[in-house]
Amino acid sequence: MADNETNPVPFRGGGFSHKPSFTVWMMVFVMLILFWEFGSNIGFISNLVLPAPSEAFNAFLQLIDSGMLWKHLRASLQRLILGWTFGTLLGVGVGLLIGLFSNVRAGLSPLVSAIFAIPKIALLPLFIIWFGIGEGSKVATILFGTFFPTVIATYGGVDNVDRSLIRMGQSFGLSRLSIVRKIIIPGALPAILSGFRISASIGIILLVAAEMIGAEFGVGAYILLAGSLMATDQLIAGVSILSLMGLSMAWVIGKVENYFLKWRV
Amino acid sequence: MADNETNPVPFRGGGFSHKPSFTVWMMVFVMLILFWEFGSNIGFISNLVLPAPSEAFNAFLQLIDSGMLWKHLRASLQRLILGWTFGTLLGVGVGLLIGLFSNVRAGLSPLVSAIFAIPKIALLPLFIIWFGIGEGSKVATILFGTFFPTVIATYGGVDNVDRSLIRMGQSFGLSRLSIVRKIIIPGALPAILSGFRISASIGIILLVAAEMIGAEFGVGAYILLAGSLMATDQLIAGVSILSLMGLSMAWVIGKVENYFLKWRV
Amino acid sequence: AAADKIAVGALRFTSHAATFVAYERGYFKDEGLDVEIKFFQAAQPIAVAIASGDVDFGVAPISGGLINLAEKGAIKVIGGVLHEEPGIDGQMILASKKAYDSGLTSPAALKGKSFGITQTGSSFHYVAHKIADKEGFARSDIKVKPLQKVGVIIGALKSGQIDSWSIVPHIAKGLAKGPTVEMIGKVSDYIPDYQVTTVFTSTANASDKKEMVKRFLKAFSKGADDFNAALVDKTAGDAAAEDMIKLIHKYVYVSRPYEKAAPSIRNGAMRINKNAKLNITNVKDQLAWFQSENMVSKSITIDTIVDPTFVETY
Amino acid sequence: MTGIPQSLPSSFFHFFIFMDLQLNNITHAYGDMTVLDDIDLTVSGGEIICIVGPSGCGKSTLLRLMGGLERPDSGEVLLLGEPPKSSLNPLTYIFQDFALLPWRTVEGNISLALEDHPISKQESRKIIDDVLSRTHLSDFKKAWPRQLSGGMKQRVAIARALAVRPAVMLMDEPLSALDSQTRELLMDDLIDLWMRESFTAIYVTHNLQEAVRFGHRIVVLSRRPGRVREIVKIDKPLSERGADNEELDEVQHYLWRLMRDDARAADRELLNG
Amino acid sequence: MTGIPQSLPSSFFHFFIFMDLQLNNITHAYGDMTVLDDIDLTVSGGEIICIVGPSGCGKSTLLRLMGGLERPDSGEVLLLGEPPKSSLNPLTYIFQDFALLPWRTVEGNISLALEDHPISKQESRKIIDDVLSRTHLSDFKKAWPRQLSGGMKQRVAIARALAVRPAVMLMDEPLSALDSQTRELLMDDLIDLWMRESFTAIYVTHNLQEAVRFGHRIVVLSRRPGRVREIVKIDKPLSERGADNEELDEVQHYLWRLMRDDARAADRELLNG
Ligand SMILES: Nc1ncnc2c1ncn2[C@@H]1O[C@H](COP(=O)(O)OP(=O)(O)OP(=O)(O)O)[C@@H](O)[C@H]1O
Ligand SMILES: Nc1ncnc2c1ncn2[C@@H]1O[C@H](COP(=O)(O)OP(=O)(O)OP(=O)(O)O)[C@@H](O)[C@H]1O
Ligand SMILES: [Mg+2]
Ligand SMILES: [Mg+2]
Repeated sequence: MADNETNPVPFRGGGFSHKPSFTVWMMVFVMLILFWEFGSNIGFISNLVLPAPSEAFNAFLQLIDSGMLWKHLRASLQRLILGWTFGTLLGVGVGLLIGLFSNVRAGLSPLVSAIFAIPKIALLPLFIIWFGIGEGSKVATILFGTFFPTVIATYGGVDNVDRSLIRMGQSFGLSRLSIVRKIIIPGALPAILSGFRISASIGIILLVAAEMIGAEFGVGAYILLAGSLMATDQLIAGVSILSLMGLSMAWVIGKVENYFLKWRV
Repeated sequence: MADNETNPVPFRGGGFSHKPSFTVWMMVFVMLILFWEFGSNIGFISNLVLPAPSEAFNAFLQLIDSGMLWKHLRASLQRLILGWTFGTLLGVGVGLLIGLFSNVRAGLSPLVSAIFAIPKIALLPLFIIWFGIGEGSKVATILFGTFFPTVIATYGGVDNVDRSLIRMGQSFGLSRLSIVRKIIIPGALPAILSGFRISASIGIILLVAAEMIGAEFGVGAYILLAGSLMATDQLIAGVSILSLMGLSMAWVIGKVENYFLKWRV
Repeated sequence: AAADKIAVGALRFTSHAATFVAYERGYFKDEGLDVEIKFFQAAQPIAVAIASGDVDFGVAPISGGLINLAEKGAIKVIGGVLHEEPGIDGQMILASKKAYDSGLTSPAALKGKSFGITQTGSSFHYVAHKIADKEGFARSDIKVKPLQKVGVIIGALKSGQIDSWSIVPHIAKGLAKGPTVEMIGKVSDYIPDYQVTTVFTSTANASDKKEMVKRFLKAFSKGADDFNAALVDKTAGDAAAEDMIKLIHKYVYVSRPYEKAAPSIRNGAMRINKNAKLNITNVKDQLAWFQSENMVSKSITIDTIVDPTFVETY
Repeated sequence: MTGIPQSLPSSFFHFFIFMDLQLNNITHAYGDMTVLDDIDLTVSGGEIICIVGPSGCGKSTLLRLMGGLERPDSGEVLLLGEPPKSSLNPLTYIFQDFALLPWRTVEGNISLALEDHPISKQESRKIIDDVLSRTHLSDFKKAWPRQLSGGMKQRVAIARALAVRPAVMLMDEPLSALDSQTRELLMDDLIDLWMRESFTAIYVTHNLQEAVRFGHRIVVLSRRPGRVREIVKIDKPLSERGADNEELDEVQHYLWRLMRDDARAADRELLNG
Repeated sequence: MTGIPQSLPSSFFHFFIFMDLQLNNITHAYGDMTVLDDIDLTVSGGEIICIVGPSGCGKSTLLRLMGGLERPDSGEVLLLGEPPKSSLNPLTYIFQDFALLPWRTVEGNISLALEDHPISKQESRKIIDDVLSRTHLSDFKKAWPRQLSGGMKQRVAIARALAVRPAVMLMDEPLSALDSQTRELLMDDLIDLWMRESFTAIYVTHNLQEAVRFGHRIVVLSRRPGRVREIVKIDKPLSERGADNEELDEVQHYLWRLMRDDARAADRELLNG
């Protein structure tokens, strides 16, 4: 029988799964900041528009000291949470309708593509007429902006649900509602949650657009002011707050994914 | 054997699939326009900010007559196509890396959430410094805006690929590259295409932001100008062009889906 | 010698007409300048583009951003453009019909009312505070509402969501003709000699290419003179006015047919300072206001912002 | 040795009432490939029909038509008699590919079939425990489908079908992924059940031994397009069909020859063009 | 009657070389559930080992360990000898759940296994046509997996495995979804193939008839945790194992009793606690 070479069977499996590593992220983050600080200091990064992180950090500290941070944060978070919650809820609802009913899809899905492409800023005058210059129009801006991507992600997810599982549900005489609740929504959930990641970031971005209209407080208003004053340190501080909000939303959605998608590998 | 009632077996299957219907969409569209025109004429919709569709249509005709439409369109489409193509290509690439490698995910996925949440408008000064006021900064704006949602959609899709198919590929000794190309990408494709729908709309929206910087022609520049001149009829005409672009992109992506996802029911 | 290649940033507004005229009538060429006009949608990016070296000259109001860029040593104000002077229609103060009916009939009644501005630190903001100062109530008693865009403010004013606003005469007159807006005062009563916009360039240009800057200002002033003669003083006759409007229509309201655009251009014409002279007194006042509002550093002096060596200042 | 566990509530399968199923001239095609051609069949209440036939001849398709999951291109499927009140889902499937929801545990997959009915939580828990113990899955109540072996998945599918007290069972190779002794146990279980409750069943299988053990009549389908080639009736009562039964062996061999001839004909056709 | 179609290129399976597989003290657990306990087994080159055992006892897991798709918690799997050059994928699986790519046609699913190798287009087409005709799927070359019946999917999985000329085949119930005559045909096919090429095979099945027909040795696993309960050696050469063979029947009955006793013990355990 040929030769006597003995080898363990080569391992071919494994991989394609993830262990979260906080250290790697911290390393990347710290390296980026150091590179930026260093670049700013040696003038490699022009100080004209991108101040050193230390300067931005000082602006941030000032913001805390002045006690304004909490006011800005509170105002923005309230708008964000309201707008995003209703936007995604409505979006999932309409996305399900589009995913489930041929006629709704035919009528609404082009409309979604058409309206999604309209810049919110162009709609601001309309929003003011409809929702006033108070909180209404700000929440509406975010609601509008998060609604459309959620619709698209949701009906994409519904389209991808295994039809044989739906047939199974039908064979057990499950009501249409049950099929939607127990088969279609869980099956589309990975796509919906992925859509949430996107809409969360869009919602945060839109804080700036939303707070263009008559906002006294809010991170977006703070950024707008910093921008119009070309106060780049404040601008970066404000933008960092948005980034942190983005990170936190992503972290929360990650936890939600871990919980709801634990059935996956 | 009980009674003699004879019934056909009730049909429980079917449904949950789609026939596209152009008529339904046209009906919805025409009804909307009629409602709007009617509302404007009886004053139910304030003419202050939302002119009647007929007025907007006149502005559109003027745009054609003046020969400017093609100039605007050409400029915008060029930016959009360049920015979107590179944005999504890069996005799919980075999304795959995040989906495939634990370390890349740990390092980059928080970064994506953090940077995605930064409003492009806040970055415009940076873009001017880095990419100048020519086409560079405009394309970069769109590239940046379409990159992030694509990354998120892509790695969401990769996460959702059936691991048992990957094991099969490994058992046949497929190279990692082959597994990615032949198993992971096709498996994630529905999610990626759904992400394309979102990023296409975002790209179109960002035309306006992009053309804030030194743009002579472009639909976004036209809208900005109309906005600053309070020419609502032109504003609506410009916005409709964006809508049409959104519709066309959605239509193209629909065709691509039909082709690449024909294996689904 | 080969002409100097320079880029001028502009918005498609009548207030930038001097640039267009100088360009169209070859005044720049006469001065040996090969000008390329770069269009922007907002004043702020022009300042950034000048700082980055993409553009050489621009026209914009004094703003917090401009001052801060100047502080960083990137740009210098070198002359004045739009200016309010007694005897000529200037910016007007408007009130919504709703507010008017409930007693807002003069700027003195603005205490406790809302006032539309584009952005915090914009010229509208300055105007609002100057009114408060003169009428003797606290600045915070006027509730300024930043609404970003002129169009948005108009909508908000017409629908009564804000009580008041100030704006250039041709827009103000148009609005006051309608049933929803009333005129209640003039800005010039509160800010005499208001230096509305200025012309500026990069610090490098101002210090190293003084001669080129002078040539630019010369051509620019010539364009301004033509414009003033044709549309502001109307001393050049109807034909010249017509020609001027046609020239400007190449750049402004381009997407509208001439017949519709002409009245807007005609009514929107405001005086452009002769020889780009600069009311440095008012600029100082504006700087002081920015400093009092903590929007720019208290240590900035007028010399940081303005290079007064090119034009007459007063 | 096996049979129904003693703990089974005695009322559990009490109200089975016979339902007849009648297929008239069923023809069905996918695209231009005819899959079923003119099938006529009457299944009386309480009868077990086994369907055997070559792979791809249309057995699963026939079951789908009978269960109302697809509509035949022509012909009709009729149901005679009222479904019994006690049955939660008169026509119940066991799918060839199991069709388990990956996001529900074993328990959750079974309760899926119960949740739409007005059953108390407690009762439903009782039913689930019962069907799980009958399929020897009690230890895996909380397991996800991905943690199950092939056979265990199939047993979950069986358990789910049993949970809804079907009046007519449509079983698509329900024991194919199971080892012989588990199969034997579940088969005995089914036969015991049938003897007490006489449900109607259409049982698709490719195991002829199973077919002769379980079927009152065995329908042999031809190659695609599936036609009824022969219906073999076995008169021996189910209770008397132990292992090593001469008569049954003979039927089995007869069926085997029948099908082999079909296969040979196919091969010959293939060779001749 | 069937065997390999005449059109098969004679050189096709020429270069099989024996590869030995050796399992030492394999133990494996998922969470705290031990699935395989101290398995020792040597598979000589050219030998066919059948593995039988109750559902969920760890057969598929054992195959995964042998194929290097999972790493055992303790113990080692060794490979003796060089894989033959002609083999495209020395250790090849047939998966219990088929594992077909839904976005590739039948043809595409098979070519997947070939594309990573330096084979000309033409040759690859030839291989695909050959394996499809051997599994009677030539008509379904362009069909999507969702258009196939259960048995047809399984045959695609077999065809794909055959296409890569394996030196060691790891087959997880490869014929379970097939009707008896198709199974018989494919079995004959495999035996013919083995007689010419003597590949090594680990064949998991729950069909004892198949096991005694095909295995040189039959490994009986106990209930979970899977231990080697007994290894039954059958000396009769494969070529002489026709149907109706007394000796084989006896082995089969012996195996059956062995497994039934295991099952009974399980039941007793269940009753007593
Ligand atoms: N959705 C479908 N679209 C197209 N063809 C289909 C579809 N479903 C089944 N078929 C075809 O119909 C034929 C019969 O399929 P069916 O699943 O009924 O076979 P079967 O008798 O159950 O086979 P098996 O014993 O292998 O499960 C097959 O040739 C299959 O290719
Ligand atoms: N990924 C997994 N995670 C947790 N448990 C698993 C996993 N895979 C298998 N198991 C468990 O390991 C045991 C053995 O599974 P395996 O698939 O090897 O059984 P099998 O012998 O192939 O059974 P069958 O004949 O039913 O296919 C089962 O109890 C199963 O629940
Ligand atoms: Mg079938
Ligand atoms: Mg298994």
